[in-house]
Amino acid sequence: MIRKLLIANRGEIAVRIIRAARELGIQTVAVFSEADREALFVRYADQAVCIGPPPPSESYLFYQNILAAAKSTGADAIHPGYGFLSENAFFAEACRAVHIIFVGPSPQAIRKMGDKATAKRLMKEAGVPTVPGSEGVLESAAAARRLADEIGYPVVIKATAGGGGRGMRIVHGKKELEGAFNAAVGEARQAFGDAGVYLEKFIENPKHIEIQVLGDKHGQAVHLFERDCSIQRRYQKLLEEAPSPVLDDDTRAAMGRIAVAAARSVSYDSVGTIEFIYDMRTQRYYFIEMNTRIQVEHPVTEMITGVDLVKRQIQVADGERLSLTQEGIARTGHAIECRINAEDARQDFLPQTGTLSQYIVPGGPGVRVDAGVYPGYAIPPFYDSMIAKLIVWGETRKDAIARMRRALGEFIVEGVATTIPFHQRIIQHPEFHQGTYTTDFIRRVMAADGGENAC
Amino acid sequence: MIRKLLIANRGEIAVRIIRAARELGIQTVAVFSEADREALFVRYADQAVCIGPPPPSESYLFYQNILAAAKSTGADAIHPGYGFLSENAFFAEACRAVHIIFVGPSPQAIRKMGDKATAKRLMKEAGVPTVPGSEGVLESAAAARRLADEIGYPVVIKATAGGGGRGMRIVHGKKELEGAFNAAVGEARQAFGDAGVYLEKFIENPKHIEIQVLGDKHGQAVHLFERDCSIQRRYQKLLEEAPSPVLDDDTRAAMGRIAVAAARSVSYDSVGTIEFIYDMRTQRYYFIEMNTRIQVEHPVTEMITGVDLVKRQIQVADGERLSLTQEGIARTGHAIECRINAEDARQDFLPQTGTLSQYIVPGGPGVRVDAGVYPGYAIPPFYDSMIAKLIVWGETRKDAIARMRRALGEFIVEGVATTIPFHQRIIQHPEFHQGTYTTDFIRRVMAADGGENAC
Amino acid sequence: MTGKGMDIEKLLEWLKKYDLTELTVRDGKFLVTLKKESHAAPFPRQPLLGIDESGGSLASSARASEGGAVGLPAVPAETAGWHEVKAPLVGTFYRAPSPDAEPFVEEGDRVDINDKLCIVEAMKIMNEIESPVRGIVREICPGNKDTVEFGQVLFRIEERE
Amino acid sequence: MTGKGMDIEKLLEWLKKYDLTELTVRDGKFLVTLKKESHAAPFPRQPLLGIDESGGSLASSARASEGGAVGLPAVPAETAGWHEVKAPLVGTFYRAPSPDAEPFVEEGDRVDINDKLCIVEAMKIMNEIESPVRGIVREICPGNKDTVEFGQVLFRIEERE
Repeated sequence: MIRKLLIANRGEIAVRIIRAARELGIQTVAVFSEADREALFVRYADQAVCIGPPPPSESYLFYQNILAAAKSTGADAIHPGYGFLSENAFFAEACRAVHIIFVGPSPQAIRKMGDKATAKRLMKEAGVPTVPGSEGVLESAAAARRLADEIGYPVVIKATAGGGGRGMRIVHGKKELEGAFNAAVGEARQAFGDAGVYLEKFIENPKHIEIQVLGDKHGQAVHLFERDCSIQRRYQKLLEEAPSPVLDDDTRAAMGRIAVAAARSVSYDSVGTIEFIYDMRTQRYYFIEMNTRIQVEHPVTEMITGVDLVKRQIQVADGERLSLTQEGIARTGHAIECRINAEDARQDFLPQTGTLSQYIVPGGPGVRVDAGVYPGYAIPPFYDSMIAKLIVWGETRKDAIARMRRALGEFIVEGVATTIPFHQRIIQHPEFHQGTYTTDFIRRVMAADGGENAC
Repeated sequence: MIRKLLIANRGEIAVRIIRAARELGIQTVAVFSEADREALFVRYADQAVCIGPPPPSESYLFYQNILAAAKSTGADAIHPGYGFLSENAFFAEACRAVHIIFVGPSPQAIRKMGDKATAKRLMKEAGVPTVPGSEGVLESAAAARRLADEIGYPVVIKATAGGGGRGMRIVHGKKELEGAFNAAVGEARQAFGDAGVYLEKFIENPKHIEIQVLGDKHGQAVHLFERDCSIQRRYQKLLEEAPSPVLDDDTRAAMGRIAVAAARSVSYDSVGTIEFIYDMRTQRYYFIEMNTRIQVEHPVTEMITGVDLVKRQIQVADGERLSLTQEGIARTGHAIECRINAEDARQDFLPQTGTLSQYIVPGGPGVRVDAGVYPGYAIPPFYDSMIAKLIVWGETRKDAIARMRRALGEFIVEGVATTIPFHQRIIQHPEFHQGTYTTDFIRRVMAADGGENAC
Repeated sequence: MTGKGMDIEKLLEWLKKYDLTELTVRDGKFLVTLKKESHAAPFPRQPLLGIDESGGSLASSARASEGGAVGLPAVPAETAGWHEVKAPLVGTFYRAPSPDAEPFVEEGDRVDINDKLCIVEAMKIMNEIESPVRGIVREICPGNKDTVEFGQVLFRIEERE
Repeated sequence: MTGKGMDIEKLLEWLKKYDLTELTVRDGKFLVTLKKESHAAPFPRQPLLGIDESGGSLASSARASEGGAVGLPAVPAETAGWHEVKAPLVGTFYRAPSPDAEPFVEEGDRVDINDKLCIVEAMKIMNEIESPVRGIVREICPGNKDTVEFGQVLFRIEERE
């Protein structure tokens, strides 16, 4: 039985974990850097231990002090939150070595899913659809053409050593292939000193849809439906919703079954997320990666299912059997989350620091706020700029949008610029109302509206 | 179609109504007294009109200025909230006379239910159980005895002109009756100059259970289950929950059917509440009165049903047909509300004024806050002391209690004393956990615990 | 740094010089905070009927559903000593007894106690507002037919014998 | 009332005289606020490991699950000039190299640079903490076997040649 839980994280997720622990009757220990002495999670915890100076590498990532704090305070479990040490298999093993429960999956599962190539291979074996493409380096333009004919155009040729779009060629038809292959090889050799390229099906402007899964140490696993996280800016999610406005019930059920199979294939024993890209034209979806932790956007799933994911995560880490069955998990209504960041959208989303001279959170029916700040709090400059998550629930998606609009209008933050006005623009956009937006929505639509920075 | 709604109220309920209106796309007009210029509801409304000086009789009850404000701003409807003009049939008629929709029931329904004797007679005719007793003044001790034999002891003899317990006698058995009758008659004559007394069955330490009803202008009416409001201090509710921990499903269903019959009998066309006292020993219940308005504690019903009562209230006032059917209203989980008053429990609940130098509201899953204040707000001395309602939802009653405990601990108010510590005592009490508490809980248990004022 | 003996003028100079929005001087037990009052009020100001006491009408102060902050017109300094006649009720402001009639008063007119100044109509009832002082009408604040709220300034009258 | 030319000492006097908790002086553009810092911090203070820098141990500062505010022990004024040796890591504080051995130092002892002061044990590793200065040990803050957090003051040493 976990009796005292150390939270190896900060900000809103540390507060979220303290809430779950307290409702379970578990004592809490916060660990904090010198920059976080006045933070809300430090105040809310039963005990708090300073573990180092502001830089994460010397505090929130400095596992030695975290483990020492756990041992000193008599904590019998550590919750890593998200980010920091949450997907570090070594840390999970270190906890185990000193007889502390790591509130997350087994180190083996973290390791398998942490390596993209291994994960993709395992998923393929488990029958999970992955993006079709070459198994390894392509030897010739002819091999590339054969493969492209097989999987269908458009395809993308990427340097195996590449990244950030360099050495990448999108090929829309047969005629372009040989030229593109040669150009990619040349560019790869020049840029990375490695001519190796591979080929994959190119999914243009997909939706990002992820399935929440939950497993226990006794072989049980369930899914809790999907989240649509396609509203992104430079791969950072800004807004998430559940259910996805474009999935039909058959696809939803199929994706859920596949996600559970994926989780089972690595004996997954915690909360986790199977991420897919979803092609709206073909209605096909492909495994991208698995996140072996609780996610920022977990509340939208909690709002439509009534299941407290963080409580469940702690319970299964403690060895409890999952008391949920797949049939017993129902969903009601619609939920949307907006990430409220201390960033100035008019200055290219420059993170802001400063004191919250006024801070009034929205309330009333169907509104949930998960925040790491309070009125008068000074935001330190060292960490993530997310200060709060605003989550709403409505009977229908239309109701939820109206409620989010209302709640954003009530959310008053002074002293720092936030992304509230930017979110107000998003939720008023006709394409958002249609629900057909894809991962390029922010770039494409906001630019057309007079610039991403105008708001 | 209502396009602009004037809210003839203040505080948290004014904020609540603004929220509902905004989600429906309706413009809002706040009216406020000179003491409320800085209030949250004034800030949140689209327009705001000062209607008078601080005393309610010259502002929130001064209907002339309220109607003038409605006409001047082009409001086509007025929501009266609770208290103030909400159950004033004359005001409802005055609205009608100037072609403004009164967001509440018809003046006839208000009038019928506003007079206790009329209401009791109508309810009896509609087959609603009422407290058994004499139809009018009792003529003799012999008549009293016959009636008491018929309805069973204990009974209470009350002066028809009485109030506040004067001229009241509780009679536990036949032998005491004649003496008690004569004493009550004598005391009534002396105290009120009117010897008239009546007799009723005495329900000792009942539960206060009320059924939420909702009707439209087209003859439809449904109920939304019950609320248990037995935690009271001097007839002021402090904490409410839904469902009641002591009702079985058959009783719940029967009370719901009866409440709908009661509502139909007066063609009830709005939200309303049928209040019952419930005798835990006999499991019988008796109609007490009907409240023809939205109630303070409506959120607990919203939390377990997912139905937004204030939105529905506005829609039916606008003539919309109820889109809910009785079968379509399900309940999930358990909800509890604590009324957070600016009162010092250690000083006999003396209302407090002052500035909220710190004000941090709880958040996270299953927590809802309906407040009328914000950080830095100065509470004026002229009105009700309730500054916020804290409502939680949990999968089970046990979960809800744990969550309320957690949320009360997170609720930080500085600058004025509040009832938060008092609520913390209530929810930790074994009798509260059992759920068997009755209306004497606060007086009896808190006194035994070392005084109502100790906390 | 200690706050004792440091005069405010010095601090004000710093504020200006360094364009500070806040300056805090602390010494053990005490704390002195200097702020440049920004245009944004502690709460985002939205135009309210009646907060604008210089004569804003309902029409002009009706705000957009989610409108931004709006600066409040300043009251001219010279009005400081003038007597303010405020609306005793909510209604529509009329300068004349009927649409065709002359206004009761104009700016610059001399008025005596109990002279009629205007009508505030509420729910079809015409409420005549009389002057409580003797003097010269310096300002007529609302426009004709504007809605006025309780306590809104209708006239500013310079008292004179 | 104008804030210009009014010196802070005057305002401080008022604060004391009238037992104010806040005093605001305003003039058109500027605002001066004086507050008496109350014992209650802006946030309800709970004892934190390490906020108590006068030597509170984890054991003594472990707080009740929903405990109330606790005042913080004041640092004695005379320590102001002393050098503070702080914990560079989280662990258990040991005054001696082994349970049977003499403590490395006692209060009043003279120490030289690099003299061993204590051990902080973390995850079975014994970390010896050495003196960064030459002087006299004036205060040993944690108790033996107390848990210390990062940055917690372990020793106060009066620097002397």
